[in-house]
Amino acid sequence: MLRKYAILLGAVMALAWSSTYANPEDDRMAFEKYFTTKFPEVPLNDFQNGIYSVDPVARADWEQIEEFPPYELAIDAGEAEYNKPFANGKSYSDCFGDGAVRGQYPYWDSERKEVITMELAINECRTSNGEEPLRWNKGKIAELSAYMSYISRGQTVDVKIPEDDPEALAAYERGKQFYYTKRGQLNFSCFDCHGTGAGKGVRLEKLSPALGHTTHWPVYRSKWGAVGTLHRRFGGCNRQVRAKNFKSQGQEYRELEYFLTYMSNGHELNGPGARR
Amino acid sequence: MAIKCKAKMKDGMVEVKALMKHEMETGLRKDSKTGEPIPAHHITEVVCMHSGSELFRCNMGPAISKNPYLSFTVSGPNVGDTLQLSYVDNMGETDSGEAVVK
Amino acid sequence: MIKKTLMALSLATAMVLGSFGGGVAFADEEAVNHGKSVAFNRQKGNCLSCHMMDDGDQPGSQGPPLIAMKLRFPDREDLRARIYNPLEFNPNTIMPPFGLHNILSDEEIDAIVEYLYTL
Amino acid sequence: MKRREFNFRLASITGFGVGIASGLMPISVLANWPTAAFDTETTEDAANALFGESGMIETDAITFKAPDIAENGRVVPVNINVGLNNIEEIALMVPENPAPLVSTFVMSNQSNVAVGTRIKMGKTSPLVAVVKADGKVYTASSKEIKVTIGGCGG
Repeated sequence: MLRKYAILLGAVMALAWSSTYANPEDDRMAFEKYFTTKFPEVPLNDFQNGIYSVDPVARADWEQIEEFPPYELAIDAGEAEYNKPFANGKSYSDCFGDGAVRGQYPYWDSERKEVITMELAINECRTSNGEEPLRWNKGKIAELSAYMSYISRGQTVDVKIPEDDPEALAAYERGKQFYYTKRGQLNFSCFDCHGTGAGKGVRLEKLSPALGHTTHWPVYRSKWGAVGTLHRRFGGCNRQVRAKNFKSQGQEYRELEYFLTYMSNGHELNGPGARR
Repeated sequence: MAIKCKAKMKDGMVEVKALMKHEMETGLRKDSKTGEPIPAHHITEVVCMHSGSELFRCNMGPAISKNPYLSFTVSGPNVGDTLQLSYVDNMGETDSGEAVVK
Repeated sequence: MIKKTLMALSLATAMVLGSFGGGVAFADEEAVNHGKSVAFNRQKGNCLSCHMMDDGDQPGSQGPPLIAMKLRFPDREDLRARIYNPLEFNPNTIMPPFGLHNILSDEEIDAIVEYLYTL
Repeated sequence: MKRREFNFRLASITGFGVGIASGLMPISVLANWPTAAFDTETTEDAANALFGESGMIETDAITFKAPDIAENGRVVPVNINVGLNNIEEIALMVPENPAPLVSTFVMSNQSNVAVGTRIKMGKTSPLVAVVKADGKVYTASSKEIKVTIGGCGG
């Protein structure tokens, strides 16, 4: 009961925040300004390197890893999978052309009235060609995503919220509300850790700033020993704050991805990434 | 799955970098469900061959990270030469890969 | 799974201790040691995650260092309330509401206060 | 320790079988893995098992590149530069690991080499390198690498 009260309180605060800003572009500029003010020494285009933009010690470690990053094995595996024909003779290229499409996702589908992520599109490509869908968080889907992100490097994040469809804005707003709502037994919002707490340590681990957070997915995490998707990470964060986890590629996380990726509009795609 | 390797001539030495897919299980962990110890499973030896003879070898213990990375510099090979890398693990599984010196 | 069991266990412990009310009296030193162990335990207070305190290894920097606590919080109940539900003092704080959300039991929070007063 | 020896013997046998069957594996892969050295609990014992007990010479010709703070103890990038002549073997050790010997790099009479890998570290520790070069055994250690304790209690 008390917990519900606290969650409600958080939701009210999130709403208070959202009413402060009138539209997504104002939100984005305020979001960007928050981080550029907090970390004035960090060049804007370095935020896409996540924690390494603000933690020189961790950056040295990461740069050594990047000399031959562990995700290269996943890119190769993803490429092989991408070029393997389906049973019906078609392949991923019938859905995605050359596959360099990361910059087109996530997008709002005005007919289906939902956010379409790249991983969702990968599985829909499979099922529409008579193949079994892949599991969402790791394995083949993360490898395909790693390959497609790799060949999409250099594209610019450009999430659109169609002005002629108020439901797109509503989806964005729900994602935003999710982002600022305190949740779980530990009562953290996404922004508590990756906004307010960004750059400061939990023990000696610095928390990454949220600006540029979506540019480098999927990520090979040393903790996972493999590449995993953005929604896998969302789930991990939610578990760490001892909150209810939502289904990967369910409405909640897709709308969260929609909001969070919009916040990084203008940043360069540089996935896949390597993280601790 | 092959060993992914790159070889580059730099200041008269050949710099070789390799990435291998392997669990590198230490033998010290327990299965979280059954509580049974997970047997050690790790690469023991990586060998780099050049023109039929051994150029470099790495003996690995279980403290090498999952999906091992290995880099080394050696003199001998020339630009255009092919280097062969192969590993064997403690279960007898092997893998190999090649790199042309650039 | 283990985590859930642990949580259930700690909740159960909290309930049992709670039901005995104030009947459990610790010697001061015992309470201080207990408080320290709860504060340092990663599954419990995990205070070192955010606060520099005492001889704790690798402290975080999210919150202020915990020093001179008696001087800063002369009112014991006030300090206790700030651990029980810090949102009461600052609705935007990132400090978890340890009592309100049953992260720690009443008895554990008392022990932490006891310990904090030695810092 | 027994189990590891058993595993290794098993590996030698099956490894041989696979190698012959597939015809892919160079014969030299089958040379002896230094089991005894990998089973020791101190850096000194590991060094003795590898290079004999003739004593070690401290040197500053061995340098390390490794993080001050390891982001994740599962994957700590380590590079060692050895500015000596006629290097035969470089051993990398983490004194605070349960079994300190991590790996050895074997070559024949190379000079001024660099080797690198990524290693597991159980806790904060320096690195130690022991190098056999020109018939002598040299050693050096790095500064301490802090292994972070996870922040989120979860």
